[in-house]
Amino acid sequence: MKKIINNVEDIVPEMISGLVKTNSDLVRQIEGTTAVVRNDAKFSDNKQVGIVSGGGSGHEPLHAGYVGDGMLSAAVAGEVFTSPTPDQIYEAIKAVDQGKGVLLIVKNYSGDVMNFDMAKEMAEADDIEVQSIIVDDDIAVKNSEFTQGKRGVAGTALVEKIIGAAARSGMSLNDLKDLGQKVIDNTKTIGIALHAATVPAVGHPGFELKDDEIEYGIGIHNERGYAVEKIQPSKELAHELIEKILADFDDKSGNFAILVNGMGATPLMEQYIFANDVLNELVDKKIDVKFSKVGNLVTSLDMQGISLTIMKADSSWINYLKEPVTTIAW
Amino acid sequence: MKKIINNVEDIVPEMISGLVKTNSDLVRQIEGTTAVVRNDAKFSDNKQVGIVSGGGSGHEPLHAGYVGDGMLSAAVAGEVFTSPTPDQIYEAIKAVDQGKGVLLIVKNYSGDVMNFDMAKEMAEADDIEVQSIIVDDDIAVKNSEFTQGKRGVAGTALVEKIIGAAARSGMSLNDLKDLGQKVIDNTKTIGIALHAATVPAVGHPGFELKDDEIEYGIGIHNERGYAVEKIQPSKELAHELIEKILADFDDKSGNFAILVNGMGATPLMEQYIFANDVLNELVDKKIDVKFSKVGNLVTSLDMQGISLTIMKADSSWINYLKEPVTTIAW
Amino acid sequence: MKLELADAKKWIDLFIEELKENKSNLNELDTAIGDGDHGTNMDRGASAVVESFAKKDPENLTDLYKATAFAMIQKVGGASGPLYGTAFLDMSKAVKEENLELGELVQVGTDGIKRRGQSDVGMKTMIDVWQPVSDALKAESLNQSVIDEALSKVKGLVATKGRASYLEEKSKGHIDPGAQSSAYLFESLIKVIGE
Amino acid sequence: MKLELADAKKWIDLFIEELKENKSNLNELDTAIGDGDHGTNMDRGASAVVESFAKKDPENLTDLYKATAFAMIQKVGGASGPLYGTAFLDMSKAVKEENLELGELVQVGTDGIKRRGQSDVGMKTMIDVWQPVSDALKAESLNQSVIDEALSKVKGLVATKGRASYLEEKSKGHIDPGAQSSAYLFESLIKVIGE
Ligand SMILES: Nc1ncnc2c1ncn2[C@@H]1O[C@H](COP(=O)(O)OP(=O)(O)O)[C@@H](O)[C@H]1O
Ligand SMILES: Nc1ncnc2c1ncn2[C@@H]1O[C@H](COP(=O)(O)OP(=O)(O)O)[C@@H](O)[C@H]1O
Ligand SMILES: [Mg+2]
Ligand SMILES: [Mg+2]
Ligand SMILES: [Mg+2]
Ligand SMILES: [Mg+2]
Repeated sequence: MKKIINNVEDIVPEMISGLVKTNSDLVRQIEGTTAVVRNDAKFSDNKQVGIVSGGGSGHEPLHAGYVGDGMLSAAVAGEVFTSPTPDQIYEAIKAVDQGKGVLLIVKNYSGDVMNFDMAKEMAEADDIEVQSIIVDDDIAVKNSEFTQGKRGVAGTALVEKIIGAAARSGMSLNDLKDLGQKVIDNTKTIGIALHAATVPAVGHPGFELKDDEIEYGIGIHNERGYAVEKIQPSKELAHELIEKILADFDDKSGNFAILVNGMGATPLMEQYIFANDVLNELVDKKIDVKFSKVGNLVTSLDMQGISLTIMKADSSWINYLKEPVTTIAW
Repeated sequence: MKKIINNVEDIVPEMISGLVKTNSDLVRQIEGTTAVVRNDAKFSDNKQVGIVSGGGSGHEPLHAGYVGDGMLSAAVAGEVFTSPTPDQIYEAIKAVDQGKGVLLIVKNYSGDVMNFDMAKEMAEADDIEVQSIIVDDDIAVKNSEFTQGKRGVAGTALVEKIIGAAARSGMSLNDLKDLGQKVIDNTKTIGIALHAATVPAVGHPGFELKDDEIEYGIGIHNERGYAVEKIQPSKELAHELIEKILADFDDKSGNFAILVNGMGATPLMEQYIFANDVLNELVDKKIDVKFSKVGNLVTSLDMQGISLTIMKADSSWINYLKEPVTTIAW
Repeated sequence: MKLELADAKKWIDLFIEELKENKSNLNELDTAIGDGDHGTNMDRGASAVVESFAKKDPENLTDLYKATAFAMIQKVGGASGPLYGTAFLDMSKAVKEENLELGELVQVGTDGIKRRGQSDVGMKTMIDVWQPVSDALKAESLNQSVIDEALSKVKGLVATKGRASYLEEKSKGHIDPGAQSSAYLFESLIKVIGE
Repeated sequence: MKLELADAKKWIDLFIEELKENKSNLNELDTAIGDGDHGTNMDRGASAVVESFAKKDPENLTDLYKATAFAMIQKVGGASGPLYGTAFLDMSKAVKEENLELGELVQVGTDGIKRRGQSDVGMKTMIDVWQPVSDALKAESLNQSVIDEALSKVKGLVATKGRASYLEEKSKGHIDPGAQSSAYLFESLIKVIGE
């Protein structure tokens, strides 16, 4: 394993410290935590519902890169691939509450759900109104009684963008929760890996793929997917993922948004080629894409791969997605 | 080689097509070329000196990702690691000239210099005033009679940002050229690789490094550097690069800007850890850093590595660097 | 039977030791059907407990379980942090008024895990060790074979909670890492109270 | 001696063939001391020349060299596109008034490369083939050994222009890819005019 790090135990605090130092006009760190909070002037000017997200590290720029005007109020970073602890989340909630309540955006992993839940209980004891929404956009895992439920993956970035914009516009906590749930219900993602990620504390890739193999349906923590197959041209990959996702939408009319997301070690060049193939096929299929985004938005350390997110979107959501924000990484 | 592509020959046109399709509110493609031009409303509102850059592909988001209000007017993409041809550059110059002349920002490679030169001659024949500046920030190569001169690498993004902001503010062509040259003279970069890039047409990495080795002083086209050594903790890497760069600055007082640049396959996590170490050491050395930027700004396909750019900057440059822009990737 | 402070302290100390010794073993189990960090997580918690005890020696059972709970909650993260944390926090609350029978006490912890994890027996989690141990304690019949049997049962289950559940059928044949760390917990208990 | 249209056309056709055949060879040479694309670049240019001729058969020498130049300029990119392009463009301009002696003509091309590349002999570039060939043609003594000698000299040089120059001393012992493609150009010429 070759990584540009110091001690494995110091990865998260050092990363957060680097992020905060290089963006001190945008964010600050809550002392004694690895939580990052808005530090811009508009934060105190425009009182709004606080939006807090977080989770294990290794998915950068998610979530700290999305803290800023029009998106998140705070982000809490756990250890690599490990949910942050409730006390850190609790501190973030306290730091962003402006009397209008706080919405937690949580990816659907048992750790995240439980730790955010405990933090919610702690904040409620302080009379802060807290609600949460659970993002579970990964359709590679079927939501059934046999699993924890679908995972939260790249679609989280789109949820954070829409909810952040809506919160800025003054939407109430309860309406934000309802909106968030609707957005989540209409957001579907599926990902492929060409090469697994190497967790620093483990020191080797999470799984092995041959030089001509890819894995369909991977998660963002090196979770294996539903099939290992020979790599195909980008067009075919796009076709496979589009078919899988569209099969999950009953209604294919109306507006759509897409996200082509790089998993960390996949060059933008490949992401744009893939996006080109996706949009060509969606045009053929008469899917009306009103917003698209390409880039490393929700990564998995140094995983090589890509995910496709398709969202059936109200026109107001498209506007929320397009609104400018002041964040490090959107 | 596993890459998300279709035919190797179609990489650049498909990539540009993907980029333009997903950002049609910002940029458009000049028909019959792989040149990308501003398409935003402000472009025609605010008449200014046109800023055109370009070069071989494989360095995304450079240059097309920096087309927009406050940065480039157009970007011309060549084949992978190959300078674009003069006719394409010429079309871009024509498309952005608003009667105030056009400045070309060229990275110092013989191919780029010659092709941009020929394009300049073509445009001058049309009575368009054209000037050019040559970025050569890579101090791993010594500028002497024995080489082509120093290469243009990650510092290019900072030059494009400053020049783009100055052009937006109404600066004249000649003043922009002078400013550009001053900025370039004060911008110094050095890079390391953990793993070489794989050029799609070649199919294997440009060079091999052992599992515990890094190469100091690499270029952005898989050019090898000045030394292969055992990998060190991030702190030590930062120290090595800082010492090399600062030795090249006579005057260490005043304002500085830094760029920590990922080479394509290096996670943001590592870039922030490295940035943290860089800033810690610069504080110790009493270097006054007024602007810092971290991310994959000037990449080399799927190279794993990082580069550090340090710029001694006038306070007006710091402002230019901080000004908001409307681009895909800054 | 009831645990007094000294024995309860010994129990937690032994558990801490087991966790430190078996860090990589727990990571390996979690690599097979999870994300490879259960050993690292529990080790971080173990260190936090040691630190907490060093700072302030627990003066009563409530303190002891609460300090353990807080260390787990504040330092472990992941799924296991809130689960172990809730178990010990609920146990701490339960012994505030009066010292409970061991079987009752561990059942309180088990119920805490079920509530926090919205889970129950048979889902291939730590509960599949906690519940049979609770039952055995209530019947005053806890011994190593109760734990061994629980683990071998867990191995055969298909996971329906936690990360391992994404593997569905493929999770079969592996010991759940949280079940294994819980086995260490109750093996430590046996060392204190005897079989 | 002077080349008439038919022979000049044959020359370029043979060059095109050589480039197509030696694409990977040129890439390999460029991998050693450059960026590995000289074969791909020249091959793209060769295809463009073929296409241009197919579209419109050149009617005179000016047309022939100009079409070759434009194909190179518009399709090759990199360093070699403008260099070959300028050489042929300058040759095209030179034969507009009258057909030049071959030695004079190739010297015009060589000078074009020097001007465009701001370079000269001894810098380990294509010029180290073009210049000795120009000289030999002027002395009516061009043969294979002139080219072989030029290449072997190039091999020993340290590059001071082009990408290979970044390697400094390490560029020694390798044939410059542009020199090799130029060797194909003039070997094609020999096939037309004889030794
Ligand atoms: N909902 C749940 N209910 C009970 N136990 C659970 C639940 N989710 C996870 N676990 C337990 O937690 C263990 C995993 O802990 P750990 O690896 O530390 O956390 P994470 O899964 O977040 O990486 C599993 O082996 C399982 O025993
Ligand atoms: N300044 C120059 N003057 C003359 N020839 C040059 C110069 N720069 C490069 N060359 C020639 O160009 C060749 C490289 O061409 P090519 O690989 O196609 O372009 P690039 O270097 O842009 O990849 C070199 O081998 C050399 O012969
Ligand atoms: Mg985990
Ligand atoms: Mg090239
Ligand atoms: Mg785990
Ligand atoms: Mg080359």
